[in-house]
Amino acid sequence: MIRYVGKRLLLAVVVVLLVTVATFVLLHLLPGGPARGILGVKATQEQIDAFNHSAGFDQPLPVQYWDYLLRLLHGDLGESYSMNTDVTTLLGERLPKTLVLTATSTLLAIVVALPLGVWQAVRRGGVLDHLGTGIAFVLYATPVFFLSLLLIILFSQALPWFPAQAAQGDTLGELLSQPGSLVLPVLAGAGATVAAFSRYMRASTLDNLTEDYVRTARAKGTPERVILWRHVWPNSLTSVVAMLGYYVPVIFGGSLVVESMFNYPGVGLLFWNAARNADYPVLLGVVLVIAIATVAGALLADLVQLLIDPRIRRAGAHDHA
Amino acid sequence: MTTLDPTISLAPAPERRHRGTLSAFLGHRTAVAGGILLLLVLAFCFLGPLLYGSDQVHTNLQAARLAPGAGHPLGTDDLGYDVLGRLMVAGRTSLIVGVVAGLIATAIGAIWGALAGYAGGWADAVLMRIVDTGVAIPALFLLLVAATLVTPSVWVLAVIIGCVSWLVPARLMRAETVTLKERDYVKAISVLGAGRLRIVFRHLIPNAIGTLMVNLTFQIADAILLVAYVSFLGLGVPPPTTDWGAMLSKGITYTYDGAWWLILPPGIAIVLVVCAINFLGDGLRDAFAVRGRR
Amino acid sequence: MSVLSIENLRVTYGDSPAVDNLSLTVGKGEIVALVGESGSGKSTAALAVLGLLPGNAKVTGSIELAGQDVLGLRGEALRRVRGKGAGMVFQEPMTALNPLRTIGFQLAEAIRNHDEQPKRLKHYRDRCAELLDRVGVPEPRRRLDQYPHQLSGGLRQRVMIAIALAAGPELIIADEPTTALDVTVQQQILDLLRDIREHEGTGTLLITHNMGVVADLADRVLVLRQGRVVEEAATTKLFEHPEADYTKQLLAAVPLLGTASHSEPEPADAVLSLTDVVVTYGGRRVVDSVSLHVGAGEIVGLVGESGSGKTTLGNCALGLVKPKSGGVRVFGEPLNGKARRHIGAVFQDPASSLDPRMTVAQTIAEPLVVHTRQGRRERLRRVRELLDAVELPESLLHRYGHELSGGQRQRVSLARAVVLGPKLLVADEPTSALDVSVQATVLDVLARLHEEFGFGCLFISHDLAVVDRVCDRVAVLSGGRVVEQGPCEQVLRTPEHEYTRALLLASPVPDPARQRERRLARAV
Amino acid sequence: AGAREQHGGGGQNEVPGGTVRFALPPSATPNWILPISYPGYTASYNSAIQSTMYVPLYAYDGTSGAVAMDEQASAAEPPVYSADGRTVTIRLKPLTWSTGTPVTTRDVEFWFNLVRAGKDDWGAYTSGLIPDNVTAFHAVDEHTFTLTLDKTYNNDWFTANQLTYVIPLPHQEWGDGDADRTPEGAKRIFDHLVAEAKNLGTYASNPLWKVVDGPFALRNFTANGAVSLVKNPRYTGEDPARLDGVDFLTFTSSAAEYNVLRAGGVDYGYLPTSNLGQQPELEAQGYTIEPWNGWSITYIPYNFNNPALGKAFSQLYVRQAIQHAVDQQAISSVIWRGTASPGYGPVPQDNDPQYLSDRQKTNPYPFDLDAARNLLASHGWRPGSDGVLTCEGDCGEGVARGTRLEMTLLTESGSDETDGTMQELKSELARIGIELNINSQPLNTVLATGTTCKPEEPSCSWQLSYFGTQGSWYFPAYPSGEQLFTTDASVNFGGYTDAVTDQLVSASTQANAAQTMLDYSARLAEQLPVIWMPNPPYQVSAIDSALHGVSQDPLAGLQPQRWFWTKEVAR
Ligand SMILES: Nc1ncnc2c1ncn2[C@@H]1O[C@H](COP(=O)(O)OP(=O)(O)OP(=O)(O)O)[C@@H](O)[C@H]1O
Ligand SMILES: Nc1ncnc2c1ncn2[C@@H]1O[C@H](COP(=O)(O)OP(=O)(O)OP(=O)(O)O)[C@@H](O)[C@H]1O
Ligand SMILES: [Mg+2]
Ligand SMILES: [Mg+2]
Repeated sequence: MIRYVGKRLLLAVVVVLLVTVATFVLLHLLPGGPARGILGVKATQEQIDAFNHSAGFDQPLPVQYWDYLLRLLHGDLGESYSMNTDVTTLLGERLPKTLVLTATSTLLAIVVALPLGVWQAVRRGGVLDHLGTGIAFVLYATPVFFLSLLLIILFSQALPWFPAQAAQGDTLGELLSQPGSLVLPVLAGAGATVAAFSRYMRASTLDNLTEDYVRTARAKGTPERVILWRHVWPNSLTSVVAMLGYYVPVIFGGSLVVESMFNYPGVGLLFWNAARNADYPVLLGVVLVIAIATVAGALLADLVQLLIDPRIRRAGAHDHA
Repeated sequence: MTTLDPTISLAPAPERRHRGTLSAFLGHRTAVAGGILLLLVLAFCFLGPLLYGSDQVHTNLQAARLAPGAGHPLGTDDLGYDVLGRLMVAGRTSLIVGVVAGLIATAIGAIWGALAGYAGGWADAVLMRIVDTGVAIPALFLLLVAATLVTPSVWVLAVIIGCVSWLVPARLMRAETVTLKERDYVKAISVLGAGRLRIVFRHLIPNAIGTLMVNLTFQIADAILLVAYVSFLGLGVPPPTTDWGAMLSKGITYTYDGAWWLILPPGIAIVLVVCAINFLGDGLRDAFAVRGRR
Repeated sequence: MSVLSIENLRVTYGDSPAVDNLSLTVGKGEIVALVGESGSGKSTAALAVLGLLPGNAKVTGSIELAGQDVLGLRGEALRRVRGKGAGMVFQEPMTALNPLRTIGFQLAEAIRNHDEQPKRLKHYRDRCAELLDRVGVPEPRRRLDQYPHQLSGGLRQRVMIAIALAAGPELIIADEPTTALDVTVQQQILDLLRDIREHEGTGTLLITHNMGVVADLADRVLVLRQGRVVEEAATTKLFEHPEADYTKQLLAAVPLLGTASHSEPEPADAVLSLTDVVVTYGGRRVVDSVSLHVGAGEIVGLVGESGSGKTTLGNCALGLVKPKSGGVRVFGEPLNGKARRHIGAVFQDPASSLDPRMTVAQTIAEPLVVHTRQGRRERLRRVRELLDAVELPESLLHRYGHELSGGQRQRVSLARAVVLGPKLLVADEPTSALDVSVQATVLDVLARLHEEFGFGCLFISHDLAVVDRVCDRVAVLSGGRVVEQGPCEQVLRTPEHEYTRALLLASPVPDPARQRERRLARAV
Repeated sequence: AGAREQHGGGGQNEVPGGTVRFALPPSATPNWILPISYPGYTASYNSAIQSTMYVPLYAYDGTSGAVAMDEQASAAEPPVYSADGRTVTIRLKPLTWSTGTPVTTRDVEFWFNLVRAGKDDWGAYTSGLIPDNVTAFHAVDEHTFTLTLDKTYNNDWFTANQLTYVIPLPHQEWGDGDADRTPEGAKRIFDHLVAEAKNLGTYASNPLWKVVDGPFALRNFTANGAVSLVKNPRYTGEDPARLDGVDFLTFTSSAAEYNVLRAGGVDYGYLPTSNLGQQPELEAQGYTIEPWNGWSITYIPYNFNNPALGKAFSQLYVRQAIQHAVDQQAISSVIWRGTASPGYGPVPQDNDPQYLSDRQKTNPYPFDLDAARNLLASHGWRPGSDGVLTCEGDCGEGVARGTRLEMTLLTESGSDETDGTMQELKSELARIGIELNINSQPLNTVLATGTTCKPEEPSCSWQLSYFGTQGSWYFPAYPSGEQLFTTDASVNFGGYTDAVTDQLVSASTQANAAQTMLDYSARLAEQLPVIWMPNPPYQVSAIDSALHGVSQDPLAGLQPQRWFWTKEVAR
């Protein structure tokens, strides 16, 4: 088991490195470089050259990458070109916010969607199953920006229940001091996720309901409720958990829109602005964080599966790439 | 030595898979409804302009932002384009990009996943680490880079989105391949010395077609949403081409003006089509899932 | 007094009846066997007894269990009958147990479900350990904390039986309780069931298609065909004087050990020679310096229990597994592309041996496509010839694999294997998934093809009787080693190795009298 | 223009104190506090905030109704130029630093020393201009000094475009004795200050930034850009703050800002033009809606060096035809909903009574598709099978036969108004046989791509570029064209060259003849070095109706010290 975890960690590092290489190469495909955008229309050619020199852009790409890696090893993610702050600070400030947002909405999605999926599976083919499916699909099909706007109009303006923006302020404490202000962003973030998760859970539960062990449990006189929650539920969960790990980038993608709609300065928006301003250090920093989060998510999902499922716990060494 | 009369041989009744698939699909009412709806939308987008002509090439600022009324059943937008006609041409973009991107993603993913799964060992590890890497890089970033390098025409956008979203089918196909390659028929044919490509293309991919088809529908739906998203971020197709996502994201800035005709038509169109495709996929899944039919 | 009485039971899925007008009683302490081929409705009948049929089944008639009419029961009342009125043992012990729950949990739950005052599961620990002990599970306390995957198939099946016994039912329904097990383990389970009958006095409804098992265990037999009872009789009587034609055919199709006669094999060049082959998985020697030769035109059987390495060895011969050491020579050379042209393979599972996306014609023609430049027409001609050789009608030519029966599929696989006129055929349990009657046809076809093409054949099976019938020579594999090899005459009649003897004794023969003798022999 | 100014002056019932919540532009975060601008940190809101804390030598703004010197907000009396124009004498007003020490000539010298030493790192540096063109600094007394210039300059230009950069800095607190009088010492101090300014997290606590001489002082400054100013109680000038403080709010998008605005969470915000239809509702809610015009022009440069079309662009008649196809009125009134104003030449069309020539004012090339068609047709352009004009005759020097008028416009993405404008342009050009392909990219990419180039370079493939969603070019107070349209000017991206223009521009900065600016305006309105486009507002503001004293400065500055409430705000 330790070997298994070790191997997974090693692979994770490989993937993260690959991500930095890919990002680095892609960044340098962008035309022109960041100088003009950062320095503005009024910058002179000398200023631009000086900027490029100080940022190391006049070096060959492999050298630049190597320097980047060296700095990374020292925990130095570089300085934002446009924000006058080092990337570590920026991430340190915004990452917790995004985590709060995404974690809450994912948690909400899980809490709502998984039981919903089970319930739909049990009532398969019934009116409520169809209704659930319909709602799930409509939620899934509604672009996040549209959903956000609808939520604001409905629950902030027509019915002034919640503020239209998240609590401002630099610290998590300030943010959390007004939990009401998180309601709409969290709902907007959870919409599509609820839909997707409930579908997965429904399918997984349906599969498990036809398993032989369910028949065995019935044959020994186990009440249906017990069968559902103590037998089927953990089994269906294993397959859904595997998928959750890879959902990190998707959730992150949605958070960009939510952040921009609800005035929630998080990593998603940081990333988007950095991408448009070619603020390489920030971009690389965020991509790195997301890559680590994704890999960690997958790893976590594997570990959770390892905990739920005794078969993997022992076999362990299996490679499921 | 006795041989039983073959007519009384009681081997398990053959599963009637094909016929079963169609009838299972047709029995899935929502799936059929989804299919019909999709056909209607296709007709609307591709045949509609033949019946309902409107200038979707030139702006007409004199007739901008007209509320629905005579001449413009759904009003006009901020550049004077007729919204109903615009909905048709925008739908073409969304649908073409969705379908082409879905096909591309599924094709790349299927081949990649099948090769990885069948090769196993090192090749598998390398190919799948590449997939993991792709998953971990935000698609948005890839889109941004791509959109900066090439001007996104409808087809270019389709290719870009396809190339960004092949990862899921690749994983799916690999998983499928790993189980399929243990099937005896694959073993039997590889014992004979059939080449890898033959096995991948003649045996593995065709047998995963059910999974791939289902995934394809979801890919299409996702691609349509992704187009909307990309347009919202301003990376979409250049004007005067447009798509539902662009119409919607532009329209919602007029929300407070009460210009519902700029918001609801594209919004509903997206939701409707994505739902229809999902229902279709759901039906297909049930139709292909032999197990679920028991 | 009967613990179960079924009258005029009729079950239909859709519009075809799966069980038609079945009447049956099981008395206290009686073992009633329900036999018949696959699809004859055995399981359906068994499931009906506990109301476990899927929603699309329509049931009429009456089933009286423990004094209640099961068909009238719903919800809580039905739940109470399940496990208490009758305990159930299913065929596949791996999937029948929840992989995520400990044995203790699953066993305790079975007790608790029928406890008047349900307590927390851990209170039932002692009782669980007792039960496990009863069904012969060693170290019962330790097992309680283990998961199904940590037990062998035999132990799992014992756990299933313990679960069935947990609530103290009057009746045990065992649906093919031994089909997935090795012969030696099968014998132990059968002994256990008999023991339980003797000591607890429960009635048993035994479902099987193995006539040997019936002969070993049952008091009374019902032969089912297409949902209908074709014959019902006491066991001895049935085997001595079967009345229905169908029963006769069924009995005749069962291969019997020691009935085949073998001609001396002619010495020939080896088409396959394995010398000191070693295969390891993760350091474990799965095949341990095995040497084995198959001469041209010779059929060599490979027998042994599950996990003994038969398939692995076969895969070595086919080049699907690379041995760690030792030599694999085909036609006197190391395996190479040219040699592959002359190798054919047939595998166990008919369901997966044909590509579901290919027609019969395409399947049989595939080796021709890979290895020859023959034109379409020529290929078709060849395919027709082979279809003929495996005795399939031409009308099947354009069917898909799934539109065939299991026996037909295996014959198509055979045709594919021999289409290039191989010199070596490796057959890995080609008939073990088939019914006896179907098995008989396939084996006949194999024999005929062998006559026609004269290939050397490595025939893997766990059924000694089948090997005896088909092979010239046999090698017995145990734990990855060949413990004995030689002509069938010799190895299967006068075995030298103890393991071979045990195997032979454990294979049930469809003859109640001989089974009794053998039982006594084992007991000594 | 600047019309909100003097909203009733003191006539209203002023409620002293209170704070104002001011919305910063979307995604904008103030990130520089040192009043010496630094490359990359030159956004207008940085200097707007700085100038409330550090009083510049001369402030120019639009509070008087036109762009002009704001004496009240300046640290010195108007400069006095010598007759030969080579010497300027300046007298400081009696301001004091918040530490109590007075602002003296030494503080001005300190600025010169630092900027001279660190000019390569100074964001506003242009070789040959300030501080290079000041050859000597001479302190007459505590409050009076003279500057010696390297040559004669137009006085207006020099005051407005050069002296405005000068900001007295607290020598006592920031300096190190007379160390700044040596270049090494000055460089060391400059680097030290820059290093401190790069530490944004410490702005609110660093004692350096507590020393101010302006009407406001810093209270809070977070990495997220949320800045709070408080009234500086030790301010001794003539322009004290009437509010207690100003809070600058940051927003992730204009949609987010608007939602908050509607909820009443902003006192001085803005709205996307698409929401202008909401004006009545917002007014009912107590906001006044008012576009904030910039001291700017907006245009699309032609790339005269483009190998495919550069020669065609060089033909005046081609540029005239294209300009005739731009329906500025419609774009301004429909797409910008009346908030943008048509622009016909190189000086700001609004706010300007002084530099705008009649030629530019009256639009030499009004929207007229027939005129455009005729111009092209009469020079040998004929429509091809797809309707796109192809050169089939003598189309002018260097224009090859077979040249097609198909061009690509690189444009800034992210704005519906810009997208609409470009579509409209495409549509009108199509009507005269010119095919315009639109390539939208992030502003950064547009700027990085559409730069000065030589025809043989691959980077010269761009043809037209637009970066004017908020105006292409913001002028300093004096709207001359030395950076824009002279032959080697740094921002002359398209490589426009015209000897007459060069001469007019240098005259406008060096001679004291007002006429040169007018000539320059007329010349370029006719010559069309770029496509003149409607000039969008800096923003469309929504201001709480009880907030008075606001003037929307075309130079994008803020004078929050003059704002005051006429209602109680409890915050
Ligand atoms: N859920 C179901 N839906 C439809 N038909 C079914 C279902 N279950 C079984 N059948 C059909 O009913 C018939 C009897 O099936 P059953 O499982 O009882 O046979 P069996 O005798 O147990 O066979 P085996 O030996 O293969 O287990 C078969 O033809 C089978 O295909
Ligand atoms: N790919 C593999 N990885 C690890 N162990 C394996 C693998 N394949 C087989 N084994 C192990 O090797 C041993 C021999 O397996 P093999 O399949 O050859 O047995 P067998 O005699 O064919 O059994 P059966 O009758 O069940 O088919 C078993 O213990 C099995 O668990
Ligand atoms: Mg059965
Ligand atoms: Mg095997």
